[in-house]
Amino acid sequence: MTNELLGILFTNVHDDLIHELTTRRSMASIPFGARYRLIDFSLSNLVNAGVSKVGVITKANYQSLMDHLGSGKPWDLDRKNGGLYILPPYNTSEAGVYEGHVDALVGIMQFLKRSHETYVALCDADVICNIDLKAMLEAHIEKAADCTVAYKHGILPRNHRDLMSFTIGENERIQDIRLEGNCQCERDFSLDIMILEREKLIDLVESAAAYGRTSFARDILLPRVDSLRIFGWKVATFAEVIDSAEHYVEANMKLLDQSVRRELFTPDRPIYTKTRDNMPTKYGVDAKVRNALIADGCIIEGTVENCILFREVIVKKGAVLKNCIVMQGSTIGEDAFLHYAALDKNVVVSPKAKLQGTAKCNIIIQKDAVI
Amino acid sequence: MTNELLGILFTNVHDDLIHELTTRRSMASIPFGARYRLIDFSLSNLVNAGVSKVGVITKANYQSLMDHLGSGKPWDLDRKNGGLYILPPYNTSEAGVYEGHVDALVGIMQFLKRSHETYVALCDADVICNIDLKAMLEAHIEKAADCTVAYKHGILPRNHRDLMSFTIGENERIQDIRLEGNCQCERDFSLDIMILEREKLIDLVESAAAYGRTSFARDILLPRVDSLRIFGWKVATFAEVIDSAEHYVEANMKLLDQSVRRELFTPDRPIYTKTRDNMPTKYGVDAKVRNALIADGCIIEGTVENCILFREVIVKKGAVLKNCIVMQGSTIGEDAFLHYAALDKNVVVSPKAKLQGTAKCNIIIQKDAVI
Amino acid sequence: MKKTECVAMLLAGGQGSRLGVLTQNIAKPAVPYGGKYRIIDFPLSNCVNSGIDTVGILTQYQPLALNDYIGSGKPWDLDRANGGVHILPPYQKSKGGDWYKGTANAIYQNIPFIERYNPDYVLVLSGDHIYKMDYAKMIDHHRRSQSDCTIAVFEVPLSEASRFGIMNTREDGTIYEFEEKPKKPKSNLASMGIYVFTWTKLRQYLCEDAEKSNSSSDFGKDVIPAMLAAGEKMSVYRFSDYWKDVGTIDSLWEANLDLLNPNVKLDLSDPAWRIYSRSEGMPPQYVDRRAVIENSLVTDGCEIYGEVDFSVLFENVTIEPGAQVKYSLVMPGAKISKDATVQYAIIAENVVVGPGAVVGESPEECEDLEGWGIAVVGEGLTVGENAKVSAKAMVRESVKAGETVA
Amino acid sequence: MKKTECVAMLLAGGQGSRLGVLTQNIAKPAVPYGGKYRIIDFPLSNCVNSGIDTVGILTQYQPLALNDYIGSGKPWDLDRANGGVHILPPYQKSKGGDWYKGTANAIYQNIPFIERYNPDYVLVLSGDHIYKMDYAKMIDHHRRSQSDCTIAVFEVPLSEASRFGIMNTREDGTIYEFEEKPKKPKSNLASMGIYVFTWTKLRQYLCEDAEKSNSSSDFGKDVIPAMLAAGEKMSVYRFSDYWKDVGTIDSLWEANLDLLNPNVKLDLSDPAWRIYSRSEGMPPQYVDRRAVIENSLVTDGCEIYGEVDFSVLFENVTIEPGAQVKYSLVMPGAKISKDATVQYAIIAENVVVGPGAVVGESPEECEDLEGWGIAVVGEGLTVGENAKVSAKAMVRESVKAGETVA
Repeated sequence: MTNELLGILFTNVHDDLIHELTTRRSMASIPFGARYRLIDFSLSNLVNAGVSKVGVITKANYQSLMDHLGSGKPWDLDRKNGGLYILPPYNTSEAGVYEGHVDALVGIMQFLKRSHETYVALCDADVICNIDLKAMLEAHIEKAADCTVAYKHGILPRNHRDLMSFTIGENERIQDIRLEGNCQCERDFSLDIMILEREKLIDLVESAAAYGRTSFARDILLPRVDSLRIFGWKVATFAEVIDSAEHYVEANMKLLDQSVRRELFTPDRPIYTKTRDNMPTKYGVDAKVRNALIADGCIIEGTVENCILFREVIVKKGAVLKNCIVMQGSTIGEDAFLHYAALDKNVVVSPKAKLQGTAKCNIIIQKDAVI
Repeated sequence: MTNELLGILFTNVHDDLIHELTTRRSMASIPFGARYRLIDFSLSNLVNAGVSKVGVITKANYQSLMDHLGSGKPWDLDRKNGGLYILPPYNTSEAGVYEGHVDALVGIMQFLKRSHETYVALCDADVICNIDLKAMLEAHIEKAADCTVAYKHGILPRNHRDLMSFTIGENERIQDIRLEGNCQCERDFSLDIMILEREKLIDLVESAAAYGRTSFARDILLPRVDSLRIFGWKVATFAEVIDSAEHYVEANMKLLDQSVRRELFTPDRPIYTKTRDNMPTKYGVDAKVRNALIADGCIIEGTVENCILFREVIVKKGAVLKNCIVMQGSTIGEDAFLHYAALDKNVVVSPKAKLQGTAKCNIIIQKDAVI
Repeated sequence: MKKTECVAMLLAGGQGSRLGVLTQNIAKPAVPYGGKYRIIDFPLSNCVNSGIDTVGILTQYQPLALNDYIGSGKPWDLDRANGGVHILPPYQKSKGGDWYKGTANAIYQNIPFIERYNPDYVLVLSGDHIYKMDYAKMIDHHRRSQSDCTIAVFEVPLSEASRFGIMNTREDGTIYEFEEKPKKPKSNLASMGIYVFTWTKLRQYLCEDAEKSNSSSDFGKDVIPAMLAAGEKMSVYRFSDYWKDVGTIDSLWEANLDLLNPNVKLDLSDPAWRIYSRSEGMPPQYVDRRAVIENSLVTDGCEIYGEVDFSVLFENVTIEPGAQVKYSLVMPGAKISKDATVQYAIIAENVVVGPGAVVGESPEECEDLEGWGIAVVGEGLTVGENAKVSAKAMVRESVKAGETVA
Repeated sequence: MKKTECVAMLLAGGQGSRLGVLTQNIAKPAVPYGGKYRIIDFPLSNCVNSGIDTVGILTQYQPLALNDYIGSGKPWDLDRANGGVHILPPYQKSKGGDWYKGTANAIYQNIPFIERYNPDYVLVLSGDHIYKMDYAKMIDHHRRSQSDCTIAVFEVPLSEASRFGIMNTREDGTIYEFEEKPKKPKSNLASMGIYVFTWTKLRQYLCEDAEKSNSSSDFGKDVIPAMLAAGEKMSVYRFSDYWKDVGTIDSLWEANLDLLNPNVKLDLSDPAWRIYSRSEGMPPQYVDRRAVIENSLVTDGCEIYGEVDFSVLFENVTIEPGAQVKYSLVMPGAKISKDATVQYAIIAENVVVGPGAVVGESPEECEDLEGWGIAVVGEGLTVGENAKVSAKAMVRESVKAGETVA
């Protein structure tokens, strides 16, 4: 199994939907869940299924992503054969920056053609879930599917122009595909994780490209819903497709729920991320922490409630944090008060400063800001 | 010493001078010397001096370079801390592709500022030599230099607009810098390998950038030849700055000279490259090989004279190769005859085909061509 | 082969029998410390941070956990193409093989390993101490003083000096006498068991020692005295930061709780001197609404629903609602069930303390203060519901529900 | 810990004493082969190519060279975060330690290592053979036939069968009898020493074997017969590609020259089944104007000024002008000086054959054909100017100029 599946990650998906956090990074490298970046979830899904070769398609703004991935060690992808391949936009001196997924795949056609794996898993890096891709591949093979798409039942994410929703028939065969944009209705919708045979994928992409098509969903799958054997793979555990800054905050907060954590962090399929060798988090004599998800390397001497604290966050004496997300390296000064705020990396909050947002509208503070 | 020196490599230097080989790669990834790429020499120089953190500045066409570098294992740069940093052009969504070395350094200013090393070695990847950078750093420190530049005595390379030639004074202090373009005269000229203090470099680059300057040589060093303590570091061993396709062929052929090989391949400072796990080269019953440098993985059944054969080259029975450079994976059919030809990767020469160039003008055959 | 200036040899062979049940299945250097570390992380991280990238680890006793923990050396950035970390167990030669007789013999048997790197100096370390030290400075001191051997020393209170190996020095820092646990110590400079040797000298003395059939082949007992007797230049290198032997239950417990003491100079959060460790892709720690945590260290994978005070919790520890943990170490994977109490105790890896059970006693409530001490529950054991483990107990077998173990 | 389907255990403990001087300082699996390989590269590469990424290497004898060669496992892509390659020497437990008694005992002592990965199957390999084999297919065969143990077998000529361990099978491929070197063999299926075991079964028999004080704890002698006697399901897996034991000087020489024989099915250039090895940043090979090379393998770092015919030259070999090398193996770093002749010989690592010296004899020119054989010069030795080494000589000490060694 190990060498049958090639992973392809799209990392600049919907960067615009969450522009507050993507000025200096791509969607894939947005911090999430106290110690992760979004890409960690799709990358770990691939690695946990035994995938040892992953192409990471980058478009713009990928310095932070490359810093995060490094040589691939945390995911055991620092391989001599296979491992991580960063696939930047400028493939040849003539090529430009690509538009849709089809363009992106055309840009890496050489990589696809030179690979030896029988199957390819295509994953968007804005999806947070922990799924058994090995079982999904087994189902794909068993059903002799042309394409198997992971889906979930729920309210359609907003703003995703090309997100597919499905009518699922017997034996999980997909009978109908719709692209419903902003309908906000309950549907079986795609998690943009799909498996195809590599050669099939190459065929489909090349013929679409020949006609100038750019969308994988609209131009490749939708018109072929009858002629191709497209199957669904239902994900009943926690799965979120980030569609906005508010939703990003919401999705983070869901991790405070034990049952969500059990689904996302399973011991047999760990989520890997870059290690930072922080010391354990230190709780001071006056620390008051309730309902919080906290990474290593923090020093907490104040009050923290309903919060997500990333690594190396310092909460000084008397500071109060409620319903906040605080990213790596931020410091909250003494007696500061933060309510419904999301702080990007390395923010410094001065003593006694006060930030108050609402549940519907979190205040988002940009990286390196001093408040 | 190990952690005192940061390496910075410029990989898209003078790509245009050797356009026959840079359509699909950058200068740094041009094959050289039977089993290397140009970048291997500067990278090995850094690694052999104990450097464990190297920033590789890329501009365009760097897919082939990234494939070559991979996770950095062959150079022992697959580090958890430090190691290889590929620094692509799009640092933020606003920044564009850079022009000269100063621009390039401005583009990686964050990387420079966040590093902890006291010194920086700047190296252009179109220079082939094996020098003791550790000794050069020690001299730099001992002389309290602001900048130490490796130089060689010889005919100035052509076409290098910004290449510095020097008047060297007592104790190797540089007294005068000239930019002589195409003079073709004998000079002490820069090998574009230099050492500065990291903080000094940051200062110099930031002030040059503020005035819109782009050339490190013309705009930073030349005007400061008196105010800065600039020292030379003489390289008396083999050192070539590639300036044209003809010179590239010439430089390759120089390796057939034992004394050149002794200077370039010293056991205490090995040149590392990507391993390919080829079997040893097989010489057939009818092989006739004279004066040739040959990589592993070849199968030779014909005649090879005064040639450089890269890995996995097949020379069939009756084929005759004289004064040729044949890159990885090319096959020379039976009874073919090649004289003064340079074949890029994966060229197929049909049986009985004939290619004849001259010593002054080698025929250059592009990658993947079938002849 | 390229030259390596200094090779470090880490003596990790000892059983550490004074740690009792904690070292029944693992070598002492593999004992957990500080929430996410193992003792060996300290010398290893010190090596990496000092620029020493060639380390031999001499093992003999129960090396499996250590082998597995070190692996290819990635977590310490010691998975190098040249050098890197190597586990060196005893081996058989064509004329038969021997177990390592003493610390010096372990190095002696690995002379071929050292010679591969052609070093100027060999740094000999032990895997028994918690400290941060820049070995590069010590090597520099050795080089500049042109010593044959430099020994790191730590000033101990003179009253305690008779428990240590004591160096008696001249004014210039050279050693004229070494006394192992002297009854009447003449100085308070205790050997830290950290030696820098000029390799050619060490090699000579190791070979001479190997010829002596009556030698115990120990650095402190044999090699150092022999070098002194022969008049080699031996110097001390003074060290005055935090340094603690964690060879006993009490010292292990103390050294952990030292991390909670703001007056103790051991900062593990310094980005310029990180202590590396292997960690395994665990989720962040979760602190429940009902939890109370004060003055404690908690790390990845922990889920805290109960109360934690003045304690160090290691990876993947669960503290259930109503459970209380005070003045204790709870090692990786352990679970303290609801309403249980753990106090003045060390709970080893993967232990389950059942509901309502009580492990350890506070000195105040202990009737027999003479008999008071830290309670220890060994790896993988279960303490049954409402069972009781007394102060100073060393639990080697699971405790049934309701039982009391003294 | 994640589950691993199959863990490979590679028995690399043997001295390989029939290789004489070649294994004086290194274990047999570390013996050079094929220009740039060591014997152990074959089972290791087979593992990686078969998708097995967890390998334990059981060492006992002279493991230093092997340790150093394997290192972190990078060259084989076995420097993994989970699994990867681990060297497993004997170790001491809290109740004392033992050297490995036999092959089965070596596995028995490492049960805790295997259990960490919770495997379904354990693949037992030896480090003595040159072959390319997809173990995944064998494991698949084991799984589908629901065997407890599957043994790879190779058809040998019936006339030679009495030199091997022979499997007598039923029609369905199950084994009913195992005979070690039978005088009257009933079948020609020879065991290749490659076993797949269902781990729970193997574990049971290893533990039972460990209880028997009179057992030699060997797979072939004890464990396999015990399993057969108990009626466990044992099957053969037939293999018919190239497979060669390189346990003697003659077979090592032959197996190397097999690479030059177009009729031998051992292709080391197949990109889909690469044989990995450690190589050290050497320059390309150089062939001088005066050189003549025919029908030979030559690799990185070699400089050839003389004549080479039907030979395998390893890394960094120098053949000076006028020197002749025929029907020989010249191992890494050796130098054949000007006008010397090396024929029908194995020149070990870093040997210097002096000017005009002659090593080995061709069978045609040998007076005593009975006494003819491959000449061997041991590692690091010098054969002096104009010295002579006769056919079949095994040179263990440097030969002085002008001397003749028989």
